[in-house]
Formats: sequence, structure tokens, C-alpha cells
Amino acid sequence: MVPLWAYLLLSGFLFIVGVVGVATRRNALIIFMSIELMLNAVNLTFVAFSRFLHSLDGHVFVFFVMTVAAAEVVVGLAIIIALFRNMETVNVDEIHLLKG
Amino acid sequence: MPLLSLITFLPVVGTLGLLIIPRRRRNLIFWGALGTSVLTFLVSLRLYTGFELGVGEMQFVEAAAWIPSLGIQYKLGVDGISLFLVLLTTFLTPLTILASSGIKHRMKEYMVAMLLLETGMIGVFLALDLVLFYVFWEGTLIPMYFIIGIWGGPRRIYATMKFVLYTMAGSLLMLVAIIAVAWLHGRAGGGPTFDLTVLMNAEIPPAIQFWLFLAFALAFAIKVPLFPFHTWLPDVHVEAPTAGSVLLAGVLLKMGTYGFLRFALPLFPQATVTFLPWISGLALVGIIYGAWVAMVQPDLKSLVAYSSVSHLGFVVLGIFALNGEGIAGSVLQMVNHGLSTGALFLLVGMIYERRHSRMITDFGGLFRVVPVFAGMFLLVALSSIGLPGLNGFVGEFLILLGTFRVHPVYGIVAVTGIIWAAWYMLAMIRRVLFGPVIHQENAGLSDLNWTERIVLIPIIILIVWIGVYPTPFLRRMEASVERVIVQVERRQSVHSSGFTVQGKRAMNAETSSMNHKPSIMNPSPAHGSEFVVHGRGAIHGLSMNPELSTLNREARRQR
Amino acid sequence: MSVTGTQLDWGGMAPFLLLTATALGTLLLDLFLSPRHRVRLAYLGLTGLLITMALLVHGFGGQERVVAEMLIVDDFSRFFHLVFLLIAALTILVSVKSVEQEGTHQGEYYTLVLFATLGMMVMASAADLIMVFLGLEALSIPLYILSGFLRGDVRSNESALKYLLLGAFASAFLLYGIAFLYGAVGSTRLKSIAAHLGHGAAWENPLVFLGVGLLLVGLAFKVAAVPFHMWLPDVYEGAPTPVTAFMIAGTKAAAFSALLRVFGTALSPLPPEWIPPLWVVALLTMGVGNIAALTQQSIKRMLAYSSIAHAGYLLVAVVAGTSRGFSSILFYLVVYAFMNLGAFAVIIALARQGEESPTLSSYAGLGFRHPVLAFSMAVFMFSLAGLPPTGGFMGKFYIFSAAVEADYVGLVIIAVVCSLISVFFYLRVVVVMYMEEPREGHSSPVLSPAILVTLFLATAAILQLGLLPAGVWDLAVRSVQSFWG
Amino acid sequence: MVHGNSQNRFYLLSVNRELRTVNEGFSMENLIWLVPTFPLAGFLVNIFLGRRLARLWVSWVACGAMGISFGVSLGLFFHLINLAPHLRHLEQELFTWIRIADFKAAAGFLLDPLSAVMILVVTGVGFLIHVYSIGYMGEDRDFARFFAYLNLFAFFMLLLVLANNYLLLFVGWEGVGLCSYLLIGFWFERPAAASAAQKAFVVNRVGDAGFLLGLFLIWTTFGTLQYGEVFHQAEGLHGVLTAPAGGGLSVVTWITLALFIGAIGKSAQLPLYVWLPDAMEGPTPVSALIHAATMVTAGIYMVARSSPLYTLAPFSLAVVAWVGALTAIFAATIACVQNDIKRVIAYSTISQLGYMFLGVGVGAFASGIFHLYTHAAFKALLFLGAGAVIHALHHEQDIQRMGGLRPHMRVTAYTFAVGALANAGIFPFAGFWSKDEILFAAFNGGFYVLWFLGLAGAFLTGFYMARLYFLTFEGEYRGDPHHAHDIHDAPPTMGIPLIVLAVCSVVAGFVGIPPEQGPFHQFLAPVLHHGGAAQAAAHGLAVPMAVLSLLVAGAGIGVGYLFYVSVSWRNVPEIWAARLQGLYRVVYHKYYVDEFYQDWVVGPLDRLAFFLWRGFDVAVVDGAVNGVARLMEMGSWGLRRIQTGVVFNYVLSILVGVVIFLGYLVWGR
Repeated sequence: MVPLWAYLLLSGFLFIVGVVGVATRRNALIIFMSIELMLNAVNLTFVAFSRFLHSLDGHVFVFFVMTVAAAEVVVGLAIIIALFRNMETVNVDEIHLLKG
Repeated sequence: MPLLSLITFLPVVGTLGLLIIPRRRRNLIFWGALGTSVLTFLVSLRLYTGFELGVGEMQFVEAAAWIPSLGIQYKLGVDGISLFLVLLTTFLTPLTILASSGIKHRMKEYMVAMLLLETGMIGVFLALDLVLFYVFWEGTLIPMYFIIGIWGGPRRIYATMKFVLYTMAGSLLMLVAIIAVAWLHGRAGGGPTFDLTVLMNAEIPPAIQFWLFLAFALAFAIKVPLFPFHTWLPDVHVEAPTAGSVLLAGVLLKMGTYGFLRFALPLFPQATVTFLPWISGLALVGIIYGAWVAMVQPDLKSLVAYSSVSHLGFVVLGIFALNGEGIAGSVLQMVNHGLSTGALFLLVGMIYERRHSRMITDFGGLFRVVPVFAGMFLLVALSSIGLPGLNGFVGEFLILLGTFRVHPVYGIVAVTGIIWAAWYMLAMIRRVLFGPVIHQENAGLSDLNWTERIVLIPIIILIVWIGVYPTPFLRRMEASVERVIVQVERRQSVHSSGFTVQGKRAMNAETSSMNHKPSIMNPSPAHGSEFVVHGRGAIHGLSMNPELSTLNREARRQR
Repeated sequence: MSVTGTQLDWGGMAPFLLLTATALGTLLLDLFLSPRHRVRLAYLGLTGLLITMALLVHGFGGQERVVAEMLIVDDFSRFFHLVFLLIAALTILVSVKSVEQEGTHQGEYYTLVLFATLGMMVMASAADLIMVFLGLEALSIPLYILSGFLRGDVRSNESALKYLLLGAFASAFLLYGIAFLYGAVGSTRLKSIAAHLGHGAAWENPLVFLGVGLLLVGLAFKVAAVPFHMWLPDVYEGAPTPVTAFMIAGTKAAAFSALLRVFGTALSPLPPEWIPPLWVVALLTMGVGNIAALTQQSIKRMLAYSSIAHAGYLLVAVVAGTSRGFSSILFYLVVYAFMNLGAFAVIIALARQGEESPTLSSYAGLGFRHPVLAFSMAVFMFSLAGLPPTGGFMGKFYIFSAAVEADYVGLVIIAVVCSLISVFFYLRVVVVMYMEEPREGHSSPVLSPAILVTLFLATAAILQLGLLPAGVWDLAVRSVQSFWG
Repeated sequence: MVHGNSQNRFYLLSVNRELRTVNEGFSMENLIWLVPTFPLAGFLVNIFLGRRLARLWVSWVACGAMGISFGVSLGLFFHLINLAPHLRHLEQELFTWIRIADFKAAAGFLLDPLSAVMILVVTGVGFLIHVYSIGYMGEDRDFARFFAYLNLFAFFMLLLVLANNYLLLFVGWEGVGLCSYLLIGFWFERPAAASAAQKAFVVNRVGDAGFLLGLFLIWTTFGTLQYGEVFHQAEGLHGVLTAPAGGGLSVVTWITLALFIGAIGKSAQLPLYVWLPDAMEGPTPVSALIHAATMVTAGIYMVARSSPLYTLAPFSLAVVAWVGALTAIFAATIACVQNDIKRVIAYSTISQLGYMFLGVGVGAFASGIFHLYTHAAFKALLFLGAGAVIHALHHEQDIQRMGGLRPHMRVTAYTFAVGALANAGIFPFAGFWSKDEILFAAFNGGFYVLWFLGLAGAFLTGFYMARLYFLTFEGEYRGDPHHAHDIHDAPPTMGIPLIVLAVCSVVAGFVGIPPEQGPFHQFLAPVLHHGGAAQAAAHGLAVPMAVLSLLVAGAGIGVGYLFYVSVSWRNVPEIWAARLQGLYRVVYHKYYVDEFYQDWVVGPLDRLAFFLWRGFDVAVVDGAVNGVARLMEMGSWGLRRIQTGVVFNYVLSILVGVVIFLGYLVWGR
């Protein structure tokens, strides 16, 4: 039976990958996907704990997280498209009108 | 409507009235503002007449709950010390408003700011609750900020910002100390309270007292201004309009010295004694430094500003002499300084309106051209340098006497102050009033008109009255001054052992040995040559003739 | 936890339901109204808010009502709900004119504002960490859209993008924290966490302090405490001004309500070694917020930085951790809301069509062109600076006395120094308005009645809170009592 | 020394109190306050209404006030005479001036022989000078203002002299300082007069600072400032007071020295005499009244009044004597080379004041006051004479451009001669009696060096007086030719006072015969506490000593005659001046004392003040304050640079925050 720490290790790893993705990538969409990756890492953790704690709460929370993530994606893409239409770029480094 | 609240908030009522009047009705606004301030003065005279002599405690006390959960009250009260400062405020404000009839630009806002300032000032001197005191203390900042900022000279923005930031820097630390004091009392049982009369008896360990006193002293030192913190005063005075300068010098500076006397001394007696040499030292430096720098000032207003640094150095010295003469002298000198420096600024303002310049070099030989102005200017200058027969002398003499009695060395250095004072003031008089009329513009100057004379005559009457017959003033403040000393001394002896005088202060130690002043009727045999100085409390241990003071105090108490 | 058929406590849920109904109502009504009548949407929104407020005020003092162990409706949450509704109402009042000028999507605007307010209410009465997360997202997502509302303006898009990316990133951390806590405690209910962490040993478990750590990071991002504050200035400057007004007051209040809920119930006996990092964060937040605001030319950006600074002052009270500290936060948030909304009302009144964020110099000589606007702006600036006769002073006074009572005198002295710095840039606004000559070419803005009402309400509230704070203060103390420990 | 009647030498205040209750009714006490009140009234009338009144009225009001005051003084004097010696002590309490905590100061007047003499001198000489001023100031624009100031001066001087406590004395003390400031700077258009006035007041203030310290010491030691109580206690505390206290000197020595500093300032002794020569910028009557007869003598009066304290402090007396003697000789040397008629007389005054202090210093208080009394007469005469000359020669003051005036100005010349002889101390004139007594007292007291200095001074006095007289009145006229024909003698209003003063200069001395026991000394004896070296008077020596001093003074005049009148020695002064080139130039420039003060006191102070202002105030303190503000601004720009606007940096800062926060949690604890 796969021990708990293995799951945690995997989700931790996934989380780190997501964070690195957000930190290094330039394209807004890629950053957005990395964030989704981080959220899924959290889902994995929830499920792992729910499995070991023999309680169903974890699973319920996963559903909440997924619905929220979905809503976020919808809004996020809309914003990115609006931005793209105005600035023809999605490269985060070029978007720095607001500074100082 | 209880008397003190009436006096405090009458100007605010006046302000509300002014707000209704439309902006173009200029003289209605002017007379409205003047009427309110004169009415406030008349009501405050009731305080003077109704004041009970020989009573040290607070009179006309009014208290109402404000924020009960934190022990904050709306509490007002007046005693011998604050009585004259309130009267000085209500006396100077109408005169200042009358003197600023020349203000054309935004006259309505000007009058509103002046009346709000008056409320703030009166409130500071009447508040007995630390938070209420703080609210009024900062309350005076905003009107002054506008008066300097809008109607000031060319560099007014720098000046007003400097003024606000300087005062705020000190007073914010004081706020922390106020809260700390309240909580110290709260922790010692009985919940937090900001009531001064209660906090006065709270036992605060000397170690903490040190820091709390430091915070209070910093705020008051900036306001006084004490020596290193004075650089804001000349800048603000040079830029402020006449009325601003008069009220700033006349009243706002006294909030600092009053603060020392009302809050720093009674609340933290041990710390007062430990800080005594430092603050007296700074005051001394302030006296000499202020006078010397005043000598070389090109601008009339900055000269008078530096002279204020010197005069208030005397006042602080008197307060920290911690004996009857010193403190009474300093309270009287606060009033005197308010009158003489206020009058000086009014006069400078009047000549500025005619000549649009404050540079001393632009004047010369005015005595022939404007004799009435010159006469008043000379008289007020003489009162400011402490000529006997005028008000400055009585205050200065008592301060020097009180200081000499406890610290002869300080006394000797301070006495030289009267030389420097004479030097810079008479040098200014010579360059402005005497000598031939160099600049032709001066030749055509018009002498003081009647409104200007009406503004100055009451001040001059008071200057001569206090100089010739100061008893009504001294009698009213004596009991309260006594109470402050007893307050500082009693809580002092509870903590540290009698503070005996070391031998090193040669003059003072020896002289205090033999002056077991035999009263006239029963000359007692003289001591042997060795001397033992017996100091009962730190305060009186230093004094030259312990028997005398205690002897007289008991005698006076039985009376 | 057995899922029984818990019947819904309709009484408790009433405010939430009423607000949702109003939001949906505005959305639907928008379809039927012709463009000219769109303003009626605002009135609908306002009436909905007012009714909910009335309901809450009526319910005050009532006993605690728990809704399916997820939402608690006690005095604490009622107090916050009132604050949120007040903020929403003022925001709608303030944004009537500018939304009309935009023309399009008026319905959506009001709906989003109301939904965001709903999200705040959920956060305030969350009894479960997941509810905190849900409330947070319910608040943030509408705000992402609102900050990008001016589709044509590049700055608005940029602000929305930044807010979205960083918001989502931070809420991921929050969730991860919740997951770990769930793993350690077995439940995300605040009560059970509190029970679990009651005895000190629990804190040693790595899962716990990782979880709590990440949870605090998520909340710190929302509160814009310093290392996590960088998003705030850009987002607030870019977003349309009424939205910034809503965000500056609303998100801060909501974030602190969640923070207090979590600190108050779950982590109430915070072990001593957790204090220093909070201490440092509070210090940094105050310092950076004030110092960065010193040389700002744009008023919106300056107020953004000042909101960071005020978050710092509130963190000082959080560090104090006493019940008086928490009630001082409640009081401060009320004053804070009025100050900022008032200031933004003036900015909106003076803003001209299509102009970027207004710079300070455009306010020169305002004092004598529009005495009413200038006077109220001056009152807000004095209050933000913390000068006595205003509510801002009383707010700071309460926070400082709570911190001093909890022996954090060092932090208070730093707070005092920071507020001294803040005096400079707040008063500089007043200097510009009153002490500089007006420049020509400034159109005299027409004061819409809505703006006037907001200004009057805000000024009156600040002066009342400054002079007679006892009423609101006692209310705040009672609210904290209701949920404290 | 005089065998004073010691048993009632000293007044017991208590005795006097019982007496006063006895003759309650109309007693002369409550007339005392009239003496100063009339001049005050005169001042008020003239200062406020002066401009509107005709000149005649102004002069009547002023002179009338002085006249009445003189009359009342005379009345009081005669009332005092017929009281028994030990009862001559009238005291009048007006009101309590300052009363706070342990300090009490009343405003009260005291009339006893000493103050009687003084008020007679002040009002008498004052009245004559007032009359003289009518003529002298005849055509001046500010006629009324001048008389107002003169009356104010008289009021303060009488206040000083009649005060019954040290504080009121100090009020009068500074009051006369103010009036001297106003009167020196009367012609304020002239910059020289304005700066001379300021110099006078500031230098006086230096002395007053010392005087104040003396006051404080008295109060802290005795607990009161009333003369009666202080002197009575001094009697009781004899042993302790003289015990060595601070700095090895006894308390009473410190007190007396401090008071003496005040006297140095007011009576223009070394080193604070510099203001008196410059004070000659004022009108001549002012010089006569203030800088010769009355104000400058205040110092001697104060020392005499405090004689009970001074006798307890021999060291102080020695200091007084030495300062007096040195000043006498020092000023006399300068007087010999001055060419301005008023400055010669001014230095002569300083010299004579030195003699008075010498007299007082050697314990002969009565002789000091006696010389003060006679000096007032003849010095005022000299000044008024000089005034008449200046008036006649249209403000010409350089004696080298005068000469041969005797035929044209007989009255002035002869009266001037009388004054000169009196000043030189020639036999029948007043100066001889008073100056000789001082020299004799010095010799007798064993102060041989001081005696010799005094004698040398007498010689120089004889010389410069003769030089002054001969250069001014004898020989041929060297002045401006077109003035030559209309030199006229002084008009009656100026002439009569000259004559009266001349008579006084002769008669005044007879009151003091025989030396030390004359009626004048008897009259003063009860008040002045005889102390110090009162060993048996060697009577035998009295006469030869007097003859010696007479011969010395005569020799001085003779040398003067030879130098400036006789043909044979005509060029001798030039030769000697050439030969002693260095010395002459130094003495001519008044030993460069003024320059010294300017270079070593005034100049550095100005530079220091300017440095303090620019250096410390502006650079250091404001520099620091603005520096902090600049620092804040730089910090602000720094923070704003970090805010790059790129999302990457923001994510980075979040990560850094998380890493540090968790790092601390894991390891930091």
C-alpha cells in the first residue's frame, strides 16, 4: 500500500514545478496553466489525506477547488484575450505600463 | 453651560456663525470674528475675578465621560498657572484680529482659522485629561498650518511643513508615553485612566519614569523651543503673517513650558531630578546662544524669534529651579514674553505693511519720521530686555533668584543673559530708530493710525502694570506653584533618600551652611566653621537656606 | 462528520440570500431596461443593500446562529457584514456617474459589485477554512473582472491580468496550507483546529506549522503585507477609480475579517515564537507603505501605498493579539472605509473623461475653486494622517493603546514614526489644494448628488468618529467579545 | 583716625520702630515720597503734553518740579538736623512690590543723613542744571523731550538714593542707566551719539549683572533685601560671615565684591570706564548732571550705604581702594593729553571718582562722601563752563582752536578758574579739603603706595586743569576767524548757575573743617559704620600733610603755566612730546583700551555669533533635519525602482517571502 509521504512528496513536487513554471515562464497562458498545476497538486494532497484519514471531507474539498479553478480559468482567459486584443502581446515582461 | 466649556467653545460657535455669512460681506465677517473673541475675553475675565486665592487645587472643574471604556474623560479645570495663560490667549486674540484688518486675501477662512486656533489654545491650557490635552495640542496645529501656509511669505510651504513635522515628531512620541502612563496605572489595578489628578499620585518606578519623561520632554522641548530643537522658529516666524507670529510667539510657545510644568514635573518627579542638570544646561545654552545669534540677524522677525529662544530659555531655567521663586517667575515670564514679544511682532507687522520689508538695513532714523511708533517700539524693546519698572524685570529677577538659590553656577551664567539681551536689542533699536534717515522711502512713512494704537495701548498698559504692581498676578499663582513643588518634592522623598549636596559646588555648599537665618527677634549663636548641609528632599537639599523655606512654609500654611 | 440532512437555518442565511437576490435582480432587470434607465439598476442595488443592512441591524445582539457548521452569523460577522454593505453602497453611489459615462455593461458592473460583497460576507462568517477559501475566491473573481472592466483601456487590462495571476498564485498557497492543516487535524473546521492546536505539542508537527505558515502567506497576500504587497499599487492604479475605491476598502476589511476569524478561533494561543515574524512583517508593511508613498505624484498610487501602510498599523494590532486589539481593528476598518471612499469620491468627482490617474499638480488651488470638495478632501487627508479631531486619530489611538497594553511599545514607536512620515505626503495634498495658485484650464466638475451624499456621509462619519467614538467602539468591543476564545 | 562715638554708632531697627509709633500724627516721614514724585510728575507732563506746551511752560514745569523737590529736601534736611543724632532715621513703607514664596520686596523710602546729603546734592545741582539748560537748549527742536528725560533721570536718581532696600536701589540704578542712554543718544540723528548711548547702556548692564549677583547672594544669605534687616543680621552673624567660603573668600567678601562690580560699571572705574568719555556725545548739561554730579556717584553712595558689609570684608575694601587709586592716576594721565574740552573734564571726573573710591576703600567713608559732595559742585561748574564756551564758539570743542576768551567771557572765565582751582585742590577751595582728607586717611591708614599714587594724581590734576584753563582762556584766539568778533559771554540763565556753583565750590569745603570731625562728618557719622584701620590719629601729621598736597598741586599748576603761557618754555611741550614719542602716542590714544575691547571682545563675539548662526544653526541642525528628509526621499525612490511593473518580480518577492517565512519557522525557532 503506497505510504502517505509518497503522495505528499509527489504533490509537493508537482507544486514546486507549478511554482517554477509561474516564476520562469513569460507567456501569460503558460503561467496560468502552471497555476492550475499547483491547484491540482493541492487536490492530490487533499485526496491523499482524505484517504488516510478515512474521511470524505477531502474529496468534497477537491470538488470545491476544481469548480473555483474552472471559474478562474474562464475569467483569466477572457482577461488575457482582452489584453491581447489591445497590446498584441501576451508576454508578461512587456506588460509594465503600471510601475514606480 | 459651565464656564470653562463656554470659554473654550465660544470661538467655535463664532466660527459656525462666520461660515453662514457670505464671503463678500467682508466687514460683517471682520466684526463677527472680533466680537466673538472680545466676548470670549470678557467671559474669561469672570475666571480672573472669580478665582479663589490661596487655593492650589483646580478650580471651576468640569468633567464628563468621553470614552469610558478607556478611562478617557472630557475634564477641564484651571489653577493659578493656567489662569494667566488662558487670559493671555483671550487677551491677545482680539488684538491680533484687530491688527489683521489688512488681510484681504481669503479673509473669511482667515478669521475661521484664527477662532479655531483660539479654541485649540484655550483647550490646551484647561484640559486635565491627557488625551483631551493631546487632542487640543494637535488641534492647534491645523489652524496654524493653514494660517502660515496660505497667508505666509514666499517660503511659506517649507515653513509650515517644517512647523507641523517638527511639532508632530515630538508630540507623537508623547502620545506613546501618555498611553504608557495610563496603562502603567491600569496594570497597577483600577483600569486605565488618563485623568491627570489621578495619574499624579500613581507610583511609577524611576527606570520607566526616565523614558516617559524623555518622551514628554522631547515634545515640550521642541515646542518651547529648547536649544537644539529651535531651528524651526526663525523660519516659521519669518514666513508667518503678523497675526500668526503674534499668536505663535505669544501663546503657542508657552504650551511647551506649560507642558513641563503641568505634566512632566508632577507625573515624573524622579526623572525630573535626574534630567534637571541636562535641561537646565540646555536652557542656559539657549539663553546665551539665542541672544548671540540674534545679534547678527539681518531680518527683524528672525531677530525677535531668536530672542524668544533666549527668553524661553530663562523660563525653562526657572521651572527647573524647582522652588517657589523660580517657578512663579517662569509663569509670570511666560505672560510677560507673550505681551512683549507679541507687541514686538505687531509693531514689526505694522512697519512691514508700510515699508514691505523686514530687513534692518532698510530702516534707520525712524524716530524722527514716526515718533509714536518709535516710542512704543522702544518701550516694548525695553520691557523685553527686562528693564526694572516694566514687566520683563519682575519675571526675570525671580527666575534668576530662584536659579541662583539652587544652582549658583547656573545663576551666574544666566545673569550674563541680561547683558546679551541689552546688546542685541539696543543694537537693533539703534539701527532701526536712531541715526539719520538713509533711505528716502523711510522719510514718507505714516505714523500709527488709531486702530493700530488701540491694538498696542492695552498691551503697554499691562506691561507697565505688571512691572509696577505684579502682586495681583503673583498672589493668584502662588498657591498653585506651591502645590507643584510639594507634588514634586513629596513624591520625590518617598522614593530616593534625601539628596545631600556634595562639597564640590563650593559657593552654594558653604553659603547654605551658615544661613540658618535667625529671624529678627531671636538671633541664634553662629555655627562653628565646619558646615553640614542637610538636604531634606532633593529640591530643598540644594536650596541655600533650608530652614528659611520650611520655616516660612509651615508659617504660611498655618495662616 | 456525518452528513445528516441538516435543515438550513433560514434566519441565519437571510442576509446572504437577500444579497444574492438583489445581485440576480440587477442582472435580470438590466435586460429589460433601455440604456437611459440603466441608473435604476443602481437604485435597485442600493435598496437591496439597505434592506439587508436593516435586517442585520435588527438581528444585532441576537444569539449566534451556525449554518451547517460552515457559516457563523454572530455579532462579529454582523459587524463586518454591515461594514461590507456600507462599502458596497458607497461604491455604488460613487460609481453611478462614471458607469453611466462608460455606457456599456452597467448591469454587469453592479452585479459584480454585489457578488463581490457576498464573497466578503462569506469570508467574514466562515467557520471552516474551506469557506474562507470560497469566500476569498467569491470576492476575488468578480474583482478580477471589475479591475479589467474598461476593456478599451490598456492599463485596466494590465491591472486585471496582474491581479488575476498573482491572486490565483497566492490562493494556491492558501489552499496548500489548508490541505496540510486538514492532513494534520483531520478537519478544516476552525473549532476543531482550535481544539487540536489547543495543547502546545501539536505545533511541533511539521504539517501544522507548514500548513499554518502557508495559510498565513495566503492571507498576507490578500492583506498586502510587505513581501506580498507588490501587486497592490499597480492593480489599484490601473483599475477604474470606483473599482479601486471598492477594492481599497472592501478587500482590506474582508481580508482582516478572515485573518481575525482564523487567528481568533483557530490559532488563538499563538505560540510565542510565531510573534517575531509577524512583528517584522508589520514593521516592514508600515515602513514600505509610508516611505514609498512619499514621492508619489499620482494620487491613486499614493493612496494605494497608503493602504499598505494602514494594513501595517492593523497588523500591529493583530500582533498585540488581545481582544482590545481586535476591537481596535474593527473600529479602524470602519474609519478606514469612510476615509478612503471619501477621498476616492473627490478623485472621481474631479476626474475628467479619458484622463489617466490624476496627478497632484492637477489639484492646485482647488481650495478656493471648490471649497466643499477641498474641505472634505482636507478632512480625509487629516484623518488618514491621524490628526486628532478626526476619526483616523481615534483609530490609531485605539490600536496604539492595545499594542502598548500588550507590551509592544517598540512596535508602537515605529508605528508612530511611520505615521509621522505619512503626515508629510498627506499634508502635501492639502498644501497643493490650499497653498498653491490654481492653474487655468481646469473644467469645473459638476457635483452629482450621489457624490455629494457620499462626501457628506463620509465627512460627517469621520468627524463623529473623531469626536464621539464611544458608540462605535463599544459596538466593536461587543462584537469581538461574541466570538473571542 | 577719628575717635567715632562708638556706642550709638550703629542703628537698631527695633529702637526706631517704637519711636515711630509715638509721634504718629503729621510726621515728616510721609513727605519723603514727595521728593521723587515731583520730577516724575514733571516727566509725565512734559513727555505727553510737552509738544503742545510753549517752551516757557515746559521749562517752568521741569525746573519747578526740581525746585519743589529741592525745597522738600531742604525741609527734610532741617527736620533731620534737629532730631537727636541716633534718631535721624525716617522710614516710609509705600506698598509691597513683589511677594512670592519666600521672597518679599517692599517699595519703601529711607531718609537718614547719608541719603539726606545725596538728595540735597541731586536736587540742588539738578535744579541749577535745569535752569542752565533753558539757555543751553534754547533753540533745540526737542526742547520738551529733553526736559522730560532730565526729570525722569532726577526721579530715578532720587529713587536710587531714597530706597530702603537693595531691590528698589537696583530699580533706580537701572533707571538712571536708561536715562543716561536716552540723554546720551538725545541727538539720535548723529550715529556717534546713538552708538555711544548703546555702549553706555551695555557697559552699565555688565556692571548691573554683577550687582544682581550681589543681590542674590545677600538674599540667599540673609533672607531679605531690606537695609535695616541685612545690616542688623550682619552684626549678629559676624563670626560665620567672615568664615572662608567659596574660593577662599568669605561670603561677605563675595557679596561686597559683586556689589562693587556694579559700582565699577556705574561709576566708570577701571576696566568699565570706557563708556563715560563717549558719553560726551550728549548735550553738555547732561554731562554736567549725569556724568559728573549725580549718576556716576551712585557707586560710591552704594558702597557707603553698604559700609557695615564692607567693614566686615577688608579684602574688598583693599580692592576698592586699589581700583580707585589706579583709576585716578590712569585717568589723570589721559586727561593731560586730550584736546576735546569735554573729554578732558570727563577723564578728570573718572580720576576724581577714583579718589572717592580710594577714600572709601581706606575706610574713610565720610571723607569719600564729602569729596563726592564737593566734587558735584565744582565738576558741574566746569562742565557748565565748558558748555558756555562751546555755546559761544558754535559747537567748537577742540581746545587747540580756542584761546584768549577771558576778555570776551569774563564770567565764564572766572567761574571756570574757580572750578579748576577747586578741582586741583588748591587751599581755600572745596577740592582741597575733601581731597586732602582722603590722602591723609590713606597715609594714616598705612596705605603709603596708594597715598603716593594719590599725590601723583593730584600733581597731574593740577597740571591738566591749568593746561585746560590756559589753552582755553589765556593766550591769543586760535579758532575760526569769522567767529572771533561775536564771542559773547553766557546769557543770564546760564551765567547765574555758574556763579552760584562757583560760590558753592568755595563755600562747600568749609563744612568739612576740621578734617574728619567737621560738622559734615558728625552729621554722617551715625550712618557710616567706621571700621578698618581706626588706630589713633596722629594729629601732629595732619597739617604738614595738607601743606605737602597743596605744594604738589601748586607745582602742577606751575608746570602748566610754564608749558602753555610763559614765552620762554613755549616749545617745551612739543619737544617733550617729540622725545617721548612712543609714550605720548599711547597715552593720546587712551592706551588703546577702546581698540582692545573692539578687537578682543566685540569683534570676536560678532564673528562667533555669525559662525554659530550660519555654522551650527543652518548647517548642522537644519542640515541634519533636511538630511533626514532627503534620506527618506532617496529611500522612497529606491522602493519605487523595485516596483518594476513586471509580474515576474512580484512572483519572485512572494516566493522570497514564503521561503524566508517558512525557513524561519523550520530552523529559526
